[in-house]
Amino acid sequence: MDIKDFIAPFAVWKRAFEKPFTVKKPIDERPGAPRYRGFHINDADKCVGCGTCEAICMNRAIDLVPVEGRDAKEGDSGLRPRVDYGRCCWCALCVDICPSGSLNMSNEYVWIDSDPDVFRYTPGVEPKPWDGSALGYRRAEGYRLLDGTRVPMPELDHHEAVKSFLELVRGWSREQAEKEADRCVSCGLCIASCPAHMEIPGYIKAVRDGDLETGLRLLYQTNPFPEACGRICTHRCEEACSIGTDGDPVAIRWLKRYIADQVELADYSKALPRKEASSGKRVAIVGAGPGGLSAAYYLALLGHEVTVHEKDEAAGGMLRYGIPEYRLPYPALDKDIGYIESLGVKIERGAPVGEGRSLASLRERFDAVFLSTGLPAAYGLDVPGEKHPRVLDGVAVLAAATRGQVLGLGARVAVVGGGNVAMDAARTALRNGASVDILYRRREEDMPADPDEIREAKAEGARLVEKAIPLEVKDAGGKARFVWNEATMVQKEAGKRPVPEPIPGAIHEEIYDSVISAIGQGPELSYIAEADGVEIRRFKPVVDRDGLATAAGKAPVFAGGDLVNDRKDAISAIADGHRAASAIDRLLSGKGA
Amino acid sequence: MRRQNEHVIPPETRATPDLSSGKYLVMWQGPQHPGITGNMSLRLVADGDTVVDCETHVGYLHRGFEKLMERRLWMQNFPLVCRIAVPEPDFNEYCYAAALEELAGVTVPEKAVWLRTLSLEMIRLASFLMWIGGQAGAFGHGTIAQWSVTMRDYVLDLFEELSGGRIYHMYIIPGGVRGDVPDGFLDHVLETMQVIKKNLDDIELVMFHNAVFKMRAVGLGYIPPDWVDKYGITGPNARSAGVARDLRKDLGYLAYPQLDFKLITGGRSDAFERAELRLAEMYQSIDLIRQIVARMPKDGPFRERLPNPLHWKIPAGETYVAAECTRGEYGFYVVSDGGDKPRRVAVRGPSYTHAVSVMERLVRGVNIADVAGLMVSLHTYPPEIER
Amino acid sequence: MNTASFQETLDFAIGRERAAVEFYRELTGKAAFAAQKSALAEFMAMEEGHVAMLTGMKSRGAVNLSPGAAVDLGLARRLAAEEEPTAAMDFQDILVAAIKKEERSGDLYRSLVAAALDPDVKAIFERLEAEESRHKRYFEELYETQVARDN
Amino acid sequence: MNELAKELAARYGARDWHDRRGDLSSTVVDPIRLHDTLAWLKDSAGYAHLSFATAVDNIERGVFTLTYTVRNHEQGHSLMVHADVDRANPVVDSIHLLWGQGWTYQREMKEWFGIDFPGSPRVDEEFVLEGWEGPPMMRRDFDSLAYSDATYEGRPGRVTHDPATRMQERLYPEAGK
Amino acid sequence: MSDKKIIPAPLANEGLPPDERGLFCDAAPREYEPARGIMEDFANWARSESLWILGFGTGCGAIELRPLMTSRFDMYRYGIQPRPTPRQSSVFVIGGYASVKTLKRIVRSYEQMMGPKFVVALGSCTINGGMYWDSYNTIKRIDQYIPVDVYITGCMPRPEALLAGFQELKKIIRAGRAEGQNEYARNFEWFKANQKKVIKDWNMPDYNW
Amino acid sequence: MEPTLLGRIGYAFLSLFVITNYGLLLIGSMARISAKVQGRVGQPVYQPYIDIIKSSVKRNAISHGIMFYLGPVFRLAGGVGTYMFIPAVFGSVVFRNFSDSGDLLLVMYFIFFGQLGMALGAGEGGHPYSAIGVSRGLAQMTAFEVPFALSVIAVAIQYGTLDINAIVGAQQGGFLNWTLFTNPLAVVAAIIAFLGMSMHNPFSVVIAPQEIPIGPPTEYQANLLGMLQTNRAIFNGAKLVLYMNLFFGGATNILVMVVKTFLIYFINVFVGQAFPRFRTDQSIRFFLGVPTLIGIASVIIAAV
Repeated sequence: MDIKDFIAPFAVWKRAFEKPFTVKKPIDERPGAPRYRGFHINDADKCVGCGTCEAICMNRAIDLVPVEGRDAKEGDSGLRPRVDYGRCCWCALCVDICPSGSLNMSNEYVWIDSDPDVFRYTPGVEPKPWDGSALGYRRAEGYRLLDGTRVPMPELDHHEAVKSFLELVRGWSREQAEKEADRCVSCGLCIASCPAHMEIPGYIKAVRDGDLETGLRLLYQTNPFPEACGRICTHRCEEACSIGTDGDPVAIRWLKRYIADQVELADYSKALPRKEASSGKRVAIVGAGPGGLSAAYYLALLGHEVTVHEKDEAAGGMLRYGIPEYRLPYPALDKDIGYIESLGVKIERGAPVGEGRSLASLRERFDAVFLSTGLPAAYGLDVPGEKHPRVLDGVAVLAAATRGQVLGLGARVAVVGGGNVAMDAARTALRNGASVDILYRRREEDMPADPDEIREAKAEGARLVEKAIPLEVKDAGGKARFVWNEATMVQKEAGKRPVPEPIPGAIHEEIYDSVISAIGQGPELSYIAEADGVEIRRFKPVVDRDGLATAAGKAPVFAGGDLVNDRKDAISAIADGHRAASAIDRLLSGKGA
Repeated sequence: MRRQNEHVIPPETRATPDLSSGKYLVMWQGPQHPGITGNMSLRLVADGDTVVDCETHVGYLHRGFEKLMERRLWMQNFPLVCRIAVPEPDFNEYCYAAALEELAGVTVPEKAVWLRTLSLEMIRLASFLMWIGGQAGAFGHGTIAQWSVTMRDYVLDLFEELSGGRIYHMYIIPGGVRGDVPDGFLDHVLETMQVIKKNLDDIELVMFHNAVFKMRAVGLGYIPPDWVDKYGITGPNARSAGVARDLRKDLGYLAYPQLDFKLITGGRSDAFERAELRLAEMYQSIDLIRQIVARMPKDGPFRERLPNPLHWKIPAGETYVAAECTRGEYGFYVVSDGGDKPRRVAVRGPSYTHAVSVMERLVRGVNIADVAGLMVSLHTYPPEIER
Repeated sequence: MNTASFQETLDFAIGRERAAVEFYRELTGKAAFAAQKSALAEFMAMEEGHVAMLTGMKSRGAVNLSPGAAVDLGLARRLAAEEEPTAAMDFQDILVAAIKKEERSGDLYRSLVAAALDPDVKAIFERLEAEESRHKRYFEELYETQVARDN
Repeated sequence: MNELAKELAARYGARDWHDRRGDLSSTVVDPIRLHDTLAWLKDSAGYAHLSFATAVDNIERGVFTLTYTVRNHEQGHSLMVHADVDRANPVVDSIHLLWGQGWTYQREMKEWFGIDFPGSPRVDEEFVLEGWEGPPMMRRDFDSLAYSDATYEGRPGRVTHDPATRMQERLYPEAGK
Repeated sequence: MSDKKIIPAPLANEGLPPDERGLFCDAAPREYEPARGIMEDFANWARSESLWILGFGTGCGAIELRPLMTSRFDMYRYGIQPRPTPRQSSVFVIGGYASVKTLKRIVRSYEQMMGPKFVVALGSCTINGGMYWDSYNTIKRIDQYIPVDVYITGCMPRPEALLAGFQELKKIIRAGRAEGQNEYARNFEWFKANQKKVIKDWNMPDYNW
Repeated sequence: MEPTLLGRIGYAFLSLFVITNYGLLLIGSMARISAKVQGRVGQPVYQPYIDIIKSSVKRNAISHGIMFYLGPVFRLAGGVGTYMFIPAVFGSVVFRNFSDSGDLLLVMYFIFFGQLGMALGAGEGGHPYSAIGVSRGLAQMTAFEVPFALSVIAVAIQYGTLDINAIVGAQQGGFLNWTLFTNPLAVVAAIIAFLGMSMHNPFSVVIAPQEIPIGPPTEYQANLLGMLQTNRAIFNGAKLVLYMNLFFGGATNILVMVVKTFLIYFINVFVGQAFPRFRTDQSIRFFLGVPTLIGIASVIIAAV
């Protein structure tokens, strides 16, 4: 210890002549940093109420609550997160994980009250002073807890693909499937959008856990066509997927396919529920498409004896005759149908209902009838010259392809229409070595076909001619001279889709070997006689919620599938089949309507 | 005033004072006591002014972290761990993240490594600044605390800018960090370091060249070198006893092997030297922060993509990850049974030994007035004892 | 406007609608199965409704039809229905026939508008033309949503 | 490090040597030889620093796995010594004479797991808890949430909704009938 | 207040060693009528401008009291200062979660404070359990055990928020609404029952003012 | 004109009122100066008033027996007593108090009296820290009394009287007549003792918050605490006036008194901000060391 030790301490007084450290008005002067994790803000319009924030919150600080003026709709549960500030720890994991990116934080941090019950609120719904704050915690660029990118699906190269009918999509390996399944947050928003309301989060979890038998069981709960749906489903679920709000939606369809592909048919019976004891009731089903066979599956499972009447020589309906092999290989379809048949479902092939096998006679012989005859008849172009021999109908072309007939489409083919049938026809034609023009009355974005299908058709070499209004088909030495009028899209009425308006004089024509018309299909209803008492309106049997068609007389008649519903896809037909099966079962077993 | 090097080493075995004799005064220091670091308490038995026996009582802050962690998903534990040591939360975040990354086989991007090093070094500095105020305050010198806590606050401002949080930064997330540095942040760091260094110079002058402080601290709480292994003493307490151990050197984690710094050791091993050593480490921290700022890669990813946190499963295994915090060896022992939640997470806080077994022994024979100063000179944080 | 010409004009219009009813009745005769009949019956009922509506207007002595013409979706003009529907007619055939019929009515009223000298009669014809365009629009929309879904 | 593994195996029957990391290994000994193993490691093998000691409840196997992590600072290597003790009768030799802080860990394990260390100072005293009446709370079969819900009153008025259920209620209530 | 059945409080100072009983009061707490009119306003003004915080850092929240009481935020200029003994303090800052062991000390310290006394609760943990909502050792709502005047949410609330909280407390005191002491006396048995339900080894005096 | 006894009592009350307020403001302003050193703004100068009002309007209070009550009363009596026998302003009628009725010894007795009374009361509080604080306080007081007494003796010898008025009178006529210059050693010893007496660092062992929070007044609250706080102002004022009178030439008007006492008090703060606190034994050893030697030297010088 020296003298310095007595003198040096007085250096403290230096500070007395400097500026104090004190912040003059701390409350006003010090807003939170631009990244400060303050109170929550939520863009309630962007939010889809998926509840992922609730799931990640380790404090259980978040509740999902219904809010005024926001009902559930497809892809939005209508619920919004409500934060309990008696729980929150401001870790912002909810912000990091929010699939839509709607949940964020402001940099406001002062909230004081003597009432402890007020510290709860629904950000973005209950107005707060910090709403719309520009500063505050946001996810850093390039930083996400969830993966917004889908695992790429291995596909055949388009140049290769177009050479054969080999399946285009190869399916995932276990690792890929598990990685994709990992992206799911199990919010369940998708379930409502699926016509069959499949237990999607459940089977995705099964993929994640590697428990495919559970997965298969969950699939078969509502859908006995996992192989087919895993390939060709219109996957409306993916449109509702919360991950898709800011990124690629989870590839639900491919995961379904993965489960079905991985389980051998021989192992199905181990995973799936057993048939119930025979009820002694007999059900007739007309049409062995997805709707009919689904009904058959569930009815058989419930112990009813089911006979399916199919006009074609093979079962599957549009799945077989309407969808080309490269999208849905026949072995996959046969696997689905095979399992249904293995339950004892009798499928009478080549047995159309109509002459000699009337609906009335079915109603005599069976306890209930389910009609699922779909839309087999193509509508014509309805332009002058539509009866030209080179004007073919898309459905027929696809069916012929399925039957392995020589199509003889020629080298230059026009496909008129923008639906999936048009795409399938175009790609079938491509695979037959033709060069293909797809003519569509509106724009590409208006096309009802799957975006994937359009993309692939184009990639395989089809030329898309938009805004082409067919005018006439003329003969050109055995070939068809197709005349169309170029159109411009006019927004004629607010709120409705624009109408193609022909541009005067902009007439084009082209000579094709074949013109495939694929503008739409209609039902074949001639087998329903007036005496059957089935009410039909605008070529659709009128059914109630269960699929029961109002019918007088003996056995009840149910109807479903494309024949009845407006969605006109396989999954809706399957849903109809399932629903009708349950209703039939209730009716037959007397469990009440 | 004790002369230097004339150390009294308290006996290993506890005397059993006859409390009914009326000769002793039993006294609780804490939990509500300004001379206690954090919320814990000492039961002192005093003979006159001299403490003859001491029992530590902890658990006032016990929240059952290790149990709670077993109930939460791997990622959900990330906000929880930082609460274990309030003044120095980042070490929890780092050890937990590093243990998970090791078990899951994740490699952290270079940029994240540097940002982690930066935040660990910054929190070391902040924690030391808080401690030095406490050390001066424990001997009654309030002015230093007024300055140093403000300096610490400047570091917290940096954290707020970097991570969005003042106390709980929750910045080091498994896989990397949660964000890159904001614009101008590194300049702010350097400016702040300049301010802190200037203030540290003042503190050194006032506190370490202070006759009264020396009288109080020199010779107080001598820790013999052989206690280091015997009691599991780590950090500045061990280094002051002349044992050259610093996990930053020994384990070479994060970017420390690429940084240029010397291990600081002492030998007199009393409260005064421990304080001096920590002061030197504060200067070292400032230097390290400057080095990190200079050498940190400018670009690059800052987080490795991990599986969906809602279903993240970590392969079965166990590991122990340690890091050198201001008090010594801070470690996380993590056991996974292959599930989406930890099987067991055990936290090793350096205060566990310092504040309980070492403290109990060191306090014996010390004047009551020195208990606070001695306790602070061990630099302990109760929450990491009881978790 | 004198009462007589009002009565006359409406009678003419009612006649047109009656003819339409007949048109559908005739088609129903050709129909082979229940679905066709129900569709035709629906359209026929619609026309009968028009007859009733016009008759009502006639007795009230006022035409309260909106003058706003419906948007022309442009389908009718290009749809080719050269042949009369047959027993095998499907929904498309029936709709096309309906659309064509409405189009013809519209055309007729349009020419009447052009020919009418009495401005009041002209106004009635204009309104009737608009009414027919709305009918046509109704069928066109049905066609778009139910038949040519993919076009 | 394999020499050490061999030596430990020969001396104390240590088994299941795993190199977890370059500087971290683990091994298993019988609980009865735990004290001797640690004493030897401390005194003869240079593993003088006890980083921590804790236990893991392996309820499926009916054991508590004790973990003592010791570090050899000279070689820069840490070793985790495990020992499985019977969950039904968890009694282990105390190491408080080996390391001065050992008794604290043992006191903690006694309170948190119910593992007894006869002879360890203050081992029967409460450590972090006060007036605890439940079972040792770090045991896997103790449910913290259930205890908390039963003991500490929360603030009422919280209710949450499951998005999928909610959507079913609002959009397709008929399903699942 | 909860409709929980109230267990009658045991005899005063039960649980204390006999020789220590004399150190504590035997009278039950009672309510104190505020003075009339301007006198009470003046008293409340003085109370609000001289807030002495009990220096008991019960939880993490104490960490943000340090900056507040040192030069950066300097709470002294608002008439707020820490006080090391409950006898002289008027404000109890509950620094977040309270473990059962701490709660016991909180209750005792609170009772030792002289009225009017005020309680400021920091952080989510005091409101509804915070992040320790499922812990076996922390209570969820502090208002079950002692009356609270002001809650400041946050984890941790920043010093500025604390300061704002104290300003709010001042307003409440000046408005004469900070009657926690009387509330405690009024619902004494309810509070005691709650406390004793949680604190299993009750070895402290019931009456301690 | 000599006022009547009643008048003198009235003046005494006025004087007491002034010194109380002055003492409070002094405490307030010193707190602000300390704050400045600590880099902050500090409490308002009038804060001590609010604190006292606050303490006095506490709704309930707790007692630990009659001596517990008497502690602050004794202490206040000590403070008032000390002040009453010192002339605050030399030659002033109002501020001369009863300085002609008592001498230095009486004043020193009163200084002790307050401490002892406090000791009795605090001991009654039952808190161990009170007891420790009291013992520390008494021990330290005994120690600093040595240099203080020595310097008082030196002054008494120097001026040949114990009458404070006379001592002040002797220092009039220019600052070179101040004891500070006539007997600097005595002043140094007394000032060091004064540091101890004022409980500022490094001699703040009695209330040492980090060690024995906060010593004797631990159990005091409400109006009793208010009384202690008031006394602190009076007692401080009294001591400062005493020092001013003994060593710094007294004051002939109130302004001089304010300036001088402020500066004397500032010495405390000046030292206090720079140093931590002694341990009690160190403090005692300190007082019995150099300051005592200085005191002895001053006595010798004065005697010789």
